[in-house]
Amino acid sequence: MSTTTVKPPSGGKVNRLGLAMADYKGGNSTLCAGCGHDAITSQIIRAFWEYGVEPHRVAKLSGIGCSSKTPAYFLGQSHGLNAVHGRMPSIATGAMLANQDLVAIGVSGDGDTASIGLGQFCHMLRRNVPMIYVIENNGVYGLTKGQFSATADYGSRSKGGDLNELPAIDVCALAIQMGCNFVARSFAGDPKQLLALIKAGIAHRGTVLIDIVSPCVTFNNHEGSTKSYPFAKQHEELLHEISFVPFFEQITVDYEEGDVVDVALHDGSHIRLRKAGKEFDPTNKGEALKMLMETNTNEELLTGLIYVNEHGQDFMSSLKLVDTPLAHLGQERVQPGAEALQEIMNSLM
Amino acid sequence: MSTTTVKPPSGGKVNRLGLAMADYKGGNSTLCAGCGHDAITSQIIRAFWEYGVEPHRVAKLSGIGCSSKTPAYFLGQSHGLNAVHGRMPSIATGAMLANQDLVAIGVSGDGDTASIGLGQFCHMLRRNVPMIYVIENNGVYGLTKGQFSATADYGSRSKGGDLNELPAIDVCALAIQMGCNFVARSFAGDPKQLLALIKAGIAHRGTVLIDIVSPCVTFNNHEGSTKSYPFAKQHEELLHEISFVPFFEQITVDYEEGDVVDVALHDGSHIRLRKAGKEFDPTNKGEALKMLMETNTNEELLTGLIYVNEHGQDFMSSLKLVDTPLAHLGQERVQPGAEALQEIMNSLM
Amino acid sequence: MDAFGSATTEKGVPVSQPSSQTTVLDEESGERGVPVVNDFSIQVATVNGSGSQSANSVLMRSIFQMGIPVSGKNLFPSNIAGLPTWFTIRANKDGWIARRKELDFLVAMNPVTAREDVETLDAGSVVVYEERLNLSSIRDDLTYYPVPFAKLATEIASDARLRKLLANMLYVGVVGELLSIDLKEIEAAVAKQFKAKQKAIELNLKAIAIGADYVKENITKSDPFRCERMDKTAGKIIIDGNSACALGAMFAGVTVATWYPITPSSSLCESLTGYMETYRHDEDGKATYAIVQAEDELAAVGMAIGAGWAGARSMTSTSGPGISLMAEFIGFAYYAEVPVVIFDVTRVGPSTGLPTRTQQSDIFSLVYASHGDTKHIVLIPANIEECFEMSRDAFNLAEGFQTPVFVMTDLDLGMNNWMADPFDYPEGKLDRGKVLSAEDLDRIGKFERYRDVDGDAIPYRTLPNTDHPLASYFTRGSGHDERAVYSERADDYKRNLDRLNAKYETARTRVPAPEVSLVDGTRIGLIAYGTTDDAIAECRDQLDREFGLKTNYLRVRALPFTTHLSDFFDSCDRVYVVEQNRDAQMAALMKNELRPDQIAKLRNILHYNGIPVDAQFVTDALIAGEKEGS
Amino acid sequence: MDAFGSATTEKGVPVSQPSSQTTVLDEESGERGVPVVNDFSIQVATVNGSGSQSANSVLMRSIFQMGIPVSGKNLFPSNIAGLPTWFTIRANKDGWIARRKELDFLVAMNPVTAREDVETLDAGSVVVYEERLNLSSIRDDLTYYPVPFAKLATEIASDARLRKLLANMLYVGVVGELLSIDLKEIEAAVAKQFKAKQKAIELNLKAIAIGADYVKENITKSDPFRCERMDKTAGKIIIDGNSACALGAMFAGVTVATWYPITPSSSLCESLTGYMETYRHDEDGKATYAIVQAEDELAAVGMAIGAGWAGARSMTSTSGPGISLMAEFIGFAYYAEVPVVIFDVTRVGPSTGLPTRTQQSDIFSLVYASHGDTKHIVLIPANIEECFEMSRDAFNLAEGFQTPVFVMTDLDLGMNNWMADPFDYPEGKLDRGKVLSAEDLDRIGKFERYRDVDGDAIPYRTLPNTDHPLASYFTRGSGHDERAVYSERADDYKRNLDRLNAKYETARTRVPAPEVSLVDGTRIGLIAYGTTDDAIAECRDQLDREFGLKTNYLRVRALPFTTHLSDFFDSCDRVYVVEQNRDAQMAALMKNELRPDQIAKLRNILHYNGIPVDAQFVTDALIAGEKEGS
Ligand SMILES: Cc1ncc(C[n+]2csc(CCOP(=O)(O)OP(=O)(O)O)c2C)c(N)n1
Ligand SMILES: Cc1ncc(C[n+]2csc(CCOP(=O)(O)OP(=O)(O)O)c2C)c(N)n1
Ligand code: SF4
Ligand code: SF4
Ligand SMILES: [Mg+2]
Ligand SMILES: [Mg+2]
Repeated sequence: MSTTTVKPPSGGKVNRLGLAMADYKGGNSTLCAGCGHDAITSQIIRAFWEYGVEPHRVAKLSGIGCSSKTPAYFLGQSHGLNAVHGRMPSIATGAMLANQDLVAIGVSGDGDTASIGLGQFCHMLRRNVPMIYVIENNGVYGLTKGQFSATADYGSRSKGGDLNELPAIDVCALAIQMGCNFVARSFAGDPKQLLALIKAGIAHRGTVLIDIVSPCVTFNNHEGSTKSYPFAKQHEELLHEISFVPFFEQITVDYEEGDVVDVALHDGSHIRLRKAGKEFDPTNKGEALKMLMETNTNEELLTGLIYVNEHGQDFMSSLKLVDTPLAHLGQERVQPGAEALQEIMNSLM
Repeated sequence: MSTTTVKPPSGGKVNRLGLAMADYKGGNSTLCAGCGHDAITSQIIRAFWEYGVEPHRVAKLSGIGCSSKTPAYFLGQSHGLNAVHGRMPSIATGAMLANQDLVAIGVSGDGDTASIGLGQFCHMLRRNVPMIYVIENNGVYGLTKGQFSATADYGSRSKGGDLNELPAIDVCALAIQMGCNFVARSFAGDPKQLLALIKAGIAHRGTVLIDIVSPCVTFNNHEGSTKSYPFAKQHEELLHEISFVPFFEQITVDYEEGDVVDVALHDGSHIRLRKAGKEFDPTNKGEALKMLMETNTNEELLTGLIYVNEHGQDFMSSLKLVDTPLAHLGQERVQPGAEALQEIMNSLM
Repeated sequence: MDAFGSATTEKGVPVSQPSSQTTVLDEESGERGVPVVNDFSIQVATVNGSGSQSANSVLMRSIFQMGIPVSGKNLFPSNIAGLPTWFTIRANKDGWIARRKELDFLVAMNPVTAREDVETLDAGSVVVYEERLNLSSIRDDLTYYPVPFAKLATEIASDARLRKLLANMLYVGVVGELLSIDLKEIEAAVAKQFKAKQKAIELNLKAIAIGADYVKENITKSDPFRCERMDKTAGKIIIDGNSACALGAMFAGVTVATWYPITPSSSLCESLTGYMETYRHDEDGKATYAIVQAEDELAAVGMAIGAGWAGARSMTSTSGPGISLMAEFIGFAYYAEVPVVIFDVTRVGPSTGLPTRTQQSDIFSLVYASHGDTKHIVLIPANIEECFEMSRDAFNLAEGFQTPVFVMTDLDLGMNNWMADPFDYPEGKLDRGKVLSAEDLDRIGKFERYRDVDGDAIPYRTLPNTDHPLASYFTRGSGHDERAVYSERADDYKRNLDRLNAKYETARTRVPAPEVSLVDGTRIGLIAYGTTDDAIAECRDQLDREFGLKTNYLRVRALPFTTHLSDFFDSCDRVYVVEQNRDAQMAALMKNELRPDQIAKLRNILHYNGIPVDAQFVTDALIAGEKEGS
Repeated sequence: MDAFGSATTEKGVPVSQPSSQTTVLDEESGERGVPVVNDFSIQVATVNGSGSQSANSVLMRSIFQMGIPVSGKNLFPSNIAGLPTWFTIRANKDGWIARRKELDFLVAMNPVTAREDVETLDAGSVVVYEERLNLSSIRDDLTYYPVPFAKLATEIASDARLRKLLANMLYVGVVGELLSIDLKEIEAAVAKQFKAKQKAIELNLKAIAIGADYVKENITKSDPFRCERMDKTAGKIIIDGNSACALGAMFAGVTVATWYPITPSSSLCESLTGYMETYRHDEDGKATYAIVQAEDELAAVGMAIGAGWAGARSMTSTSGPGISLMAEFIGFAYYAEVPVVIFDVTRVGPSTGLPTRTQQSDIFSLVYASHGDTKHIVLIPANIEECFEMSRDAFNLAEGFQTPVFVMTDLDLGMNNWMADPFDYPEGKLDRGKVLSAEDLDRIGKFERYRDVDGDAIPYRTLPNTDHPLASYFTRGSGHDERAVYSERADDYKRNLDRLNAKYETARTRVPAPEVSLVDGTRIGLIAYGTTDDAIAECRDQLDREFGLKTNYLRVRALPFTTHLSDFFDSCDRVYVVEQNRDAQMAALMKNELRPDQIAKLRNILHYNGIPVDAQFVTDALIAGEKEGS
């Protein structure tokens, strides 16, 4: 892959590709001022810039919702597709089949993923389709004016005061069940953690699930909401402090053994988890599920890298495709020769 | 509810309603000889007969598949609905909304439930719709001639010899995640256990999930299959021995403390779990999930009552409906009076 | 911008349409001095999420309360806050409430669109705007009233958020004063808007007063537009179509409603919920209904069908994308013969399209919903009263015919506020259809689910939990015989499919008949349906007054067509079918049933840019058609 | 059984159809003695899952190898084992291979259906049956050949399972001997059937020999039916339509296929998988394609669309229910302009309907798929050769027009085995459509995704991962302008929707033209499409020979219609449109485009009971029509 031809603005700070952060920006957001989604957009921009992903290699995908609009607000030099409601996973799967060189990032909402999209979401996880799947989780359908979604917590109240009597779907626990090998939860109000997680996600091969509590300031930021800024701030429970060391930087050993777990990622990058309170091993599935169950019952908002496994096989490799992306194969490679047809015809005579 | 008017065949063995087992039979099966599904059908017939459910109160529901055909083969005196593929849960939900006096039993397949129907399945569980949901799990799409379904185990082989490289969806673990309060797994070749579980399911209020390995003798009973009779027989791991004591029978205390767990069910019936090998408490979610995860990795087929909780609120009660089924409300109760309309009109002037 | 785009447009409505930008009406109002009373269109340009909606409602309602026929249309974006929104109020003494393309009175509050908003006005229009926007320089054929809204707002409240909200009330005061709207009516409207919230009422009235005072002290009115009290709205109500449908459903005794949010239909089940909570609980507080927000449209319609099968009066509501997703299940309900009512509040397609714009382009999707040979009943309200009545009809037809019945409205009717006559209380029994009870079965001693016993092709059904040995049967979407037994026999299959066809023929005689107006001495006909009706009414008047052209009119109110359609074509030489879609979908259905000589008379007039069709558009198109046509 | 059902039927085909049970052909064959050579229909009645399929294939193939035109149709149930199945083989020296209603030669192996199977035969037919069934008592106008199949089976093998399988080969031997089919050809057919499996071959031949010997020793032939070698099948192949479509796709360079199993389309992607594994792997074993079994149809079409968007030649295959589920996504691909090929192997609807019977009733669902104003391209193969060719056309059109393209076949064509000419190797370049590379962008220096640059309404696109600053754009199903920027402007919206319409008009000139045969001196026309073609060919011959009636014929091969359709109507006075659906769906599309005077000529002939239409049915209907019509 050659690097993109855009020149760095003389003088400005640039990444390893010589690109300025501006090269990773998109159109202006049309979301409500203060919407958590915009905060996430900023960290996506920063993460791809700092990591130095070639913009043209990125495919931005989404479903329908306020959250699903955000791909138009970052990486303006990347192709994007805003699919129908809840079906982005199948689009992403198809896009990767056509071109496995793509770096796919999908942005979805809790309604788009956990309500209408639950089936496709689970099957994408099960296949372990290589992509970063971000859920901007506000517990409501923002774009349709604030109805409860399937991640709204039991007992939480809508802006109108209605009580939600259904249990929330924990998309992280679900993802682990479905075999996802990179499961994280974060909060739009925690940019530092978010940034590290997204960069780590870029370095992972396979589906990367990042569930981000992203308050809807217009419809779900009130008293009684469990997805509001105040509630999240009060109830956030850091699993650990996260830092990311990209493959192109030196790892410095500046910590005492024990209180830091260092996870080597697929592309040689590392993610460092510095103990914060709880004892926790993010490479242990059972422990991860148990931890989620506990924190859910205690109304804690557990954030951090909940489960990671760098040894899983992703969907593309299981297909054993030629190295050239299928989309770029010439006629001579995709249309068998006349002798092949002859052979088949003979077998049918 | 008056009991059904069918007379017991003079002399024949009858249940507490005076009905013979024949009154719980359906049409002749058109499935392959030896199909696991037929074995399950027999136990459903026996369970409803022994428990003494009034046939006319039962609603039989299914999706599409060989398994989904079976409701035509039991309870011929009950209404049945064979829906479209994968959407039985929504039909069941609607039917219960219309008439909460119904005893709903749904029969589905692994494809119908875990492939196309996964979304509806999860949302039904999340709502805890009162019904018995039976999955006749053979790991393949029988009716379309044996393709892998989403419950086919990683590494298992199709009749044609193809390797399945995707992880299986564990519908029991999933059900627990989704908040289901009665989760069991059984095997078509274990009629005794099956019978006890179905009867216990009738006694439970809320969604009852029974995942039953039900070999497809035509397309998935070969070497390399993990859903075949031989494989299941070899790998079955009984969680416990199960017996069911209906509310209308005396409980006899004929066991030493400790080695038996006795669970009181919603309608006063009891289910008794006699320890068999493993130490296990079916009322502990975390333990249940851990147990499933372990046995899956050890290729064990864990059968028995995996998780039960009799204190959960079911969907219908959360709706706080009038006692008369909505379907039977007369016009006077569903059409507000003239003064109501007047009041509304005034408010709009 | 290309050739098209750069041409003068009105909110992006291309002029590549039967034009003649100025109409006779405009010329009248164009003359300065001569007062133009109770006949003008106001447009308020703001950004959404700024709370301007209540201000606009107050403005519309106060004019309404002066007895002047009025309509309001909200042109809003598919996002939650910060994008351009236009609210148009049309006041018309003759009762024409269709959208009018030409505006007379612009309130320019949105800097982003102000320039285009002004550029697209007709000469002689009035512009009220935020002083600092300096719009007066744009052109010199308009009347400008600059107002320092921002500055005035500071006088109202200190709290910024509150100020932002109240700022909108300023223009209510300004416009009210300029159009001499009775202050008492404005006060009454405010009181209505904010119900018992005394504090809010006071603050808003304060804002209004400040706006009015500013005009009194600083503006000398130089435009002709004025309101004068009249008596054309006495006793009328104001309500949106979705609420009217909800009321129709409640008074039709709906017991199960399952839905998934989607614009523009969400407010239908939301207002239904509101009404049911008030009027459908027993003394002990228990509900005589269940409303469930499903996880998606497949589940919503599945639940509604399951409920209909088990005997509930069930419904769901959605819009285009939902209809597409429901297709498979709708075919099931058609073939298995399960009643269910489906509201489709249409928006602009294809795909996500323009979710907050209006169109009538789901007709094929509804009438032919699902694979295989399927034909469905569709009811098409054109106004508030029909939203209420046809919702009830829909349930009676669905249970009467044991089949899905659609009620098709659109965003314009569903989400906008309309004047209407108060609803008559629905008398008469609900038609619960051919349902056999245990007693019936005892009497008859025989039950075959799919047998045509009465010769109307409508079979009898029983409900689950009917305590009778004959009651049970098995419902399926696969082939079955009269006894509902699974069958792959060609004769069983064909006989059943032919009966379903016969059932549809029976429906022709029971669906709401079209509204037909035949005028002596003319052979020109207009056909329309749904919200297009308002434009047609005014258009017919225009044709009469401006061109001395009388027209017949048939308004389709349901599918399948009744015999009236054919008769209407016979009574005309040329028939213009006016639709708000690109592909002339309704006309295509007509062609499939009419005689060739009738088809020869058919002409299409199509308006499908997402903006409600206006009378002038139809008039121009018809005149153009007559020029060649005849 | 009710009034209808009790009437004499043939596999439940109601006689309530243009009947005349015995046709001229039958009378011929009726006369004993006079040999009837290479012109008869055999029906083998068994239960499915009994392994009779290979026996039937052997029988069909051995007749084929004798140079006699032959066709085989499998009438099987929607279950896996134990239900009635009928396999009909028609041998016809003149090459008529459509289904023939009348049977000459019944092999009654299924006790359950034996009686009705015999009752519905025409006089003079032959019945081979299991001795113990005692069928000869049913009627005395047939020729009976009892055979102790069960007893004979015991001679073949001891193992019960094996015996059950081989038992079927017994009747191959019996029928072969009775019809004097060359044993060498039977042996060759067996060899072909069981490939290299020597043991299987021996066992089967043994069974066949036993059957043949039994006839030699115990039966004196008293029926006229006989096979004689001829040369009409030399060089031909036998293949099913789904495999032919799969081959078409493979040689069209498909790179991504995503599907969900459903009868009757499953075998399309399954045989595609088989072929691709053999012919589409590089030396190092790596695949130049991806075939994914999705979790359902929404995912299958979503993956195919995602792949099409990213530049793959992508496809999915399904049947009616899947089409209904795909509707929303299809509208997305239409509006966002993403190429994708969708095979619809149609079955009997509505809903689950009769999954293993054939019909042509998805036309509305395909051409109008999805809500809003949508129109789609549909290719309609009528035979094996076209399955191969049109699959390739479909990919070229999909990428050429950047839109979904359907290939509509049906169960009859897709799942049955057909004679065909070997396929010509497809020469020429694949049309990958207007895709701009980085180099192109450098050259042009400008890219607007949805601008009509060439005047054919087809815009240019770029693929993700195109390393050029101009390459990127945002694809969406919501409103957008030429630059693919989100827009709610009415003018942007209308301009775009009009362009999509223009694109469809362009498609008229590029889709496969209909096959037209005009005969001098006749003004009677027939129109059909898809598998109905075989019946029409024979019907036209019947009309000519039996009634001296010459007919013109147009076979629709694609939607949208080309100009040929209008011309054809002009060259006829009456046009009979023959369809295998209830609602005359194709005729409805024609009425929407034809002139009234042309529509006046249109008549419908509809056959929709799930059994392939036969020539006699069309002939009778047309003659009846002519009686009144003219
Ligand atoms: C098939 C379909 N159904 C419904 C809708 C309406 N709709 C648009 S966005 C949305 C929910 C969005 O919620 P979420 O995914 O949580 O995104 P958010 O707006 O909260 O960020 C819905 C129901 C639609 N566009 N398509
Ligand atoms: C919408 C739709 N897609 C596909 C099918 C075809 N189909 C019928 S049954 C079936 C799968 C059945 O598998 P499962 O649920 O496991 O039942 P089993 O036959 O194995 O008991 C499929 C894909 C269908 N009927 N409808
Ligand atoms: S409505 Fe909520 S989710 Fe949508 S943009 Fe506004 S704040 Fe964000
Ligand atoms: S195919 Fe398999 S699942 Fe279906 S009936 Fe036969 S054995 Fe049972
Ligand atoms: Mg949300
Ligand atoms: Mg299965």
